[in-house]
Amino acid sequence: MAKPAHKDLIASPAEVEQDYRDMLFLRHFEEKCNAAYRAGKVGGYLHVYIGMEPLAVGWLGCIKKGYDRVIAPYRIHGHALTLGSDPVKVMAEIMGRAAGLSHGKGGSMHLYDVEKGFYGGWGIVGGHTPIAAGLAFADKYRNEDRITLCYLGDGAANAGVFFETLNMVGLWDLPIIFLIENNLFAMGTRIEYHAADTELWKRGVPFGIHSERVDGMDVFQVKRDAQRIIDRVRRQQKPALVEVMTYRFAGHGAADNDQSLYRTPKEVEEARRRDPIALIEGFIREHNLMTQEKMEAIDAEIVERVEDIYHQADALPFPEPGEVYEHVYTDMLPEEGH
Amino acid sequence: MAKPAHKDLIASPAEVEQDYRDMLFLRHFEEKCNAAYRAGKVGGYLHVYIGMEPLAVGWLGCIKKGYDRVIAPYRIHGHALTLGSDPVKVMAEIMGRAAGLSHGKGGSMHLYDVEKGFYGGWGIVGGHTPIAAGLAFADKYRNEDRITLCYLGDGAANAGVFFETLNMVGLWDLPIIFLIENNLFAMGTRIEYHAADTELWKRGVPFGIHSERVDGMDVFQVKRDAQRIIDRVRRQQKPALVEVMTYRFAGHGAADNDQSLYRTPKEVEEARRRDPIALIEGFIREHNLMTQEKMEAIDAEIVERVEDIYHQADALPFPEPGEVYEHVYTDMLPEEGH
Amino acid sequence: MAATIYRDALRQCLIEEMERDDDVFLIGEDIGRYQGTFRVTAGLFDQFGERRVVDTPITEPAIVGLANGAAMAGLRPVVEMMTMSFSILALDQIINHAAKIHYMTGGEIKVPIVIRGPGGAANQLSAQHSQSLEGWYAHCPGLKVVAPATPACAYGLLRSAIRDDNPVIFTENPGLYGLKGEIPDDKDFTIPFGSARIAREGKDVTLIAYSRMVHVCLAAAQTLAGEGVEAEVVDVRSLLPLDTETILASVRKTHRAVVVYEDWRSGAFGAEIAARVGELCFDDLDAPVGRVGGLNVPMPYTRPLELLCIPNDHDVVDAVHRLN
Amino acid sequence: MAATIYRDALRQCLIEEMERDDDVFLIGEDIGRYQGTFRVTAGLFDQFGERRVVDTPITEPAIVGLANGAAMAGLRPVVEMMTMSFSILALDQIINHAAKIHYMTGGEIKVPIVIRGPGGAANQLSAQHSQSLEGWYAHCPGLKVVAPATPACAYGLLRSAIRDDNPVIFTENPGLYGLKGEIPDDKDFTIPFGSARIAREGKDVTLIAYSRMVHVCLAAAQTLAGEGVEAEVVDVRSLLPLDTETILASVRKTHRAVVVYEDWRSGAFGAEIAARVGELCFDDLDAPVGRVGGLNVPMPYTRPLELLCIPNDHDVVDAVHRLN
Ligand SMILES: Cc1ncc(C[n+]2csc(CCOP(=O)(O)OP(=O)(O)O)c2C)c(N)n1
Ligand SMILES: Cc1ncc(C[n+]2csc(CCOP(=O)(O)OP(=O)(O)O)c2C)c(N)n1
Ligand SMILES: [Mg+2]
Ligand SMILES: [Mg+2]
Repeated sequence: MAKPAHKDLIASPAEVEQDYRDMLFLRHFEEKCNAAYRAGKVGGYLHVYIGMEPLAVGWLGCIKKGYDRVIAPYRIHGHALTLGSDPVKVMAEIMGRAAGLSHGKGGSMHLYDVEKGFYGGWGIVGGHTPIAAGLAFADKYRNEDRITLCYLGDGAANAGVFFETLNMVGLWDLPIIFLIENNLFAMGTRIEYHAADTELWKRGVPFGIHSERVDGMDVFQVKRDAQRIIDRVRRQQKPALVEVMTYRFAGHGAADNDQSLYRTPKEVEEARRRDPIALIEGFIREHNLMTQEKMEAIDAEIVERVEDIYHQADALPFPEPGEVYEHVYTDMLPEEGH
Repeated sequence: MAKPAHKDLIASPAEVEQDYRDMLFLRHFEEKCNAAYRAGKVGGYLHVYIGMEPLAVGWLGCIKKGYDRVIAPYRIHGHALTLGSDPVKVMAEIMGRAAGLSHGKGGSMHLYDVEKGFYGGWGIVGGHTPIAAGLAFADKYRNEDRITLCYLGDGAANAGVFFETLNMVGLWDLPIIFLIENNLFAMGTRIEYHAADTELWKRGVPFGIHSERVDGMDVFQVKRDAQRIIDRVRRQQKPALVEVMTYRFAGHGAADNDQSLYRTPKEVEEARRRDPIALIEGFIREHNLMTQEKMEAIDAEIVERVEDIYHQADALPFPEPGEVYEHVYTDMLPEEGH
Repeated sequence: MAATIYRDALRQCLIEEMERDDDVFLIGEDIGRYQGTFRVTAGLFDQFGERRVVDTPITEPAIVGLANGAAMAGLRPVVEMMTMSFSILALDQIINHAAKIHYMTGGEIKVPIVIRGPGGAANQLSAQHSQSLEGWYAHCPGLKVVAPATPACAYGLLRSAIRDDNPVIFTENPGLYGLKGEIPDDKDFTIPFGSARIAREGKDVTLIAYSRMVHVCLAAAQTLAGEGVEAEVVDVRSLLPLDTETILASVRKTHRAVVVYEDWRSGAFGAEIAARVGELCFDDLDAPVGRVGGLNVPMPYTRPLELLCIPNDHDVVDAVHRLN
Repeated sequence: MAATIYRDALRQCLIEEMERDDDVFLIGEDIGRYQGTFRVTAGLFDQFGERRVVDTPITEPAIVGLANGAAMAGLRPVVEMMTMSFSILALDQIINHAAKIHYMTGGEIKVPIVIRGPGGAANQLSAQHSQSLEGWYAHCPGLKVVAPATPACAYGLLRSAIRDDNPVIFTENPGLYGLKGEIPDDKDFTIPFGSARIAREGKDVTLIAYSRMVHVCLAAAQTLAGEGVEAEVVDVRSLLPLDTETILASVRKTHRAVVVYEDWRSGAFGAEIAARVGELCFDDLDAPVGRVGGLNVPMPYTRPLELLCIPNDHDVVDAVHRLN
């Protein structure tokens, strides 16, 4: 059995275990998605969150789940799962099944679960940022103390509409956090080739928005920063912009199969040293919170759970042909036929 | 006769007179345009530069005219005239005549004169800013030491595409100056209601762009700042952003006839104290550079010149019907008819 | 029934819907303190305050995007585009987002947003400010698109639009704002989408139009009546959904049809109407379906050329003559 | 003649034009170091360097805007849109600027810009990445719009586009990049805009299509031939300008026509073609002009539904059967 936590422990052993499990679950879920893609069970674009787990587990651990609003681009399995969406429905959506979160119509990029406060799920880089402001606008309009947490990529942080949105949220004091997932790449383009100044946190400054850069690899540090900033935004009812430094260990999408075009193995190697799973495992070992066996057992348990999710999803049927016309409108069908 | 210039004079008497004449010419030209609009001789949108003359006369006095490139939004009579476009052609365009700068197809908002380095003339707020970057891109591509001077309004400084453009010019070191004509209003919206932070110069900072705020009312001060910044950009081959503080004494456009909706007479009164024409007249008087009679004679001469321009333009014919199909393409006609 | 003008019919509907439902709010450039460029929102800022009449920066993409988000959270934004030409900047939010959200979410999220403003030419506003975009929008599944021609239609369709749970593109026309007409004294008066209106009955030829061109067709019908030709004028009103049945019924009666629109002639939504009539009334037609559209050129500034570009009643009469 | 695939025909043309003219440069997202999402620009960064193969931030409005400006200054930018769906973000620069500049300047300024990239559906890319926009573009005076179906057409039309002094929208299709075909050994080989191609001769019915749908029509023609029906397939190639004459000549011969396109059925450019045929071949037609288009829905992700949305050869054969 693991020894009791040290005095200087920044999280309780139970919390550490939960974070470990949550991040490991995302990791294995994503690996399974990639495998399913290679097996031809998933189509379209598939973007996994491997290496970025603390941004979901850490930040979403600090909001009021199911009350606050969360919105993110297309690399979003981790967000849906962490917010509590049924993982079978998530996997089913990725596999295009009728029982998927979006009835098979959205796919990997378009997951939504309003009950859990999750607003998707967007394929146009930067396009969801004003939508996020609109969610926050509605809360301010109704005088509710929700906050909106909007994730976006470093590449998306160049999009014009994002700046227009920053101006609006600054002008109108909307309770929103823009969280830039700076994983150093926009597809195959390194940040040095897409951003005039690679310190993206600065972009909130001309709009009077509280802006800072924080770490995204050490889940405990992530949670401390997250809680501080979330509390501030809720209390002040003013926006914030946070650049979270992370790294994408996988390719951009499942079809990105020549990463040597934009990075070196050495660089990945180096980044791997701060792999969030490795970091938390190191922490667990350092503080003697679990035995190696326990860690392996947890890992095996999660692998099995993911396998089970996959098989449950794979047993679900595809939509019926007639469903193609449903949900174009809330109240009518489009004109049918070719 | 005016006394010789004082020792501390920042410009030669001849220069002062020229600046005075140039600004007065713009002032009277614009007043004539407004009168022509009221007389039904001009249609569409008409935006005059009254109060903003030093931005044209001062800044364009410091570039290499006919070599450097200038591009501006729709409040542009002053730019075309100062760059040396034939004023009869400018007036003719505003009046929709075939011999106008754009053959009557553009109107007040769409003046162009490539020979003079003037690239228009644009009606979509912010839309010309990436085009400006493209002009500068071409010069860098060809290794020519031209600079591009791009004017835009304070309202335009919120447009997403402007930020995308700032990122690009910062990233690629393009030799361009963005000159924000901060006249404190975007149509009927005060800057406090449209900009999260009213210090617009800050917007270049996150892109590593040299950015500053300067005065736009005292033409001599304007020229000193302009020369310094233009020299810097040409020398360094890097972009700059300048917020020039000015004021629009006229309505937004000729059809804006209730300015009480967005400003008080007192405020206008106050701004009038720094009316650029009043300032230079004060300077002339203070330094005894001209007699009152000479100033009045110059004024009368320019009024007459503008009248003459107007009458010449008004004598010109409208385009022939067949011209409607010309210039859609360089090499073919569109399908004709209704 | 009360006499009013088109602009005020819109305004009255906005007021009534805002009074009825706190979730309805207005957002756009210069709509509040400045009272709106075409004065459709005059007085509303004073009446409802800055919470519900929101003046914005000149950033159409973010305006529509924010409205999309607010609608997703249950509000009912009515967005003013100062002119529909500026909606081009927001097309990503309209086409890639608003029109697709309900579908992509498998029906989970609704986007009850209205985007309204003037389309088409005004008076010498030049190429960048004079475009008719209703055809682009009417091509996109997920949107509803209307283009009312009278104060009553404006009044009834705007209410339907605001109460609709789907994104609605509501096209006005600068030339209509001053048009007089009667509107019902009924704060629940709505006109269902997808119902065309017979603006004038006739038996000899069907003129099919929407928005301001309905009045051009009515003027043409007047002239034609002088020649003994009785034209039926079908006011389409709603482009998506389109009331194909009413159009076809008229053509089956008259055996001749001309579609009239201000948009560029080639590739406009009028082509869709013409294609449908041609396909579905093949055996009823005594002549090919005629079309009258705007000239295929960017709008020129100078008035003589601008007037050439916009179809008028003579062009319609000529087109009817050509059917024979 | 050399055998190649569609993607490489494009690539070869780009290389040859860049070698010929230093003013030609490429700009777009991930086209350089990353070799291009669909590998059309593979190797070009190494060959021409970052001056002429420009990797950009993900900012379509500024990319096209910058290219417009560069073109105004005399360069000849070839812009890649990663997918045409993203060109929606740049529509203001394309429609309000590129298409109108020559006109608004009274002929003073030219904008020799090419905007190319895949339109239409690929494989489960969902609603926001699967749109056909050629119809919107073909509606806009000031643009030229092409949609080649074969490697040779891609090769010849791209060269015409690059050498053209007007803005050209060059629509590819994800399903065509691997298509094999022959291209001429001629570094000056061009295909003039506005010339349609008879992809297959026939006397019984005319199938009118462009881009990938040409191959769908050819497959349908094969089936129909088995039934004794000889279909003529007209590959429109260039939507604006449109070679109406070739289309009409074919219909006058066959007396029947079906227009086939992947874009949403209602309001597409295919409606324009159908309307023209209906109007100008009124007395030649033995049956109404048929149309086969994509379903009027945002593109669903799941493969079974996606496949339903895209017209296939069976749909075309059915439409021909319905003509009788
Ligand atoms: C407007 C637009 N342009 C291009 C694309 C294609 N695209 C999809 S993801 C991507 C890179 C985005 O990078 P980043 O924002 O850093 O997010 P990350 O993938 O690193 O999480 C690109 C170019 C798109 N989806 N939308
Ligand atoms: C994209 C777009 N939206 C709206 C307009 C309408 N409009 C024209 S000028 C203007 C105000 C612009 O203000 P600013 O940029 O400060 O320039 P100024 O008129 O003060 O010189 C507006 C809203 C437009 N032309 N383009
Ligand atoms: Mg990234
Ligand atoms: Mg201003």
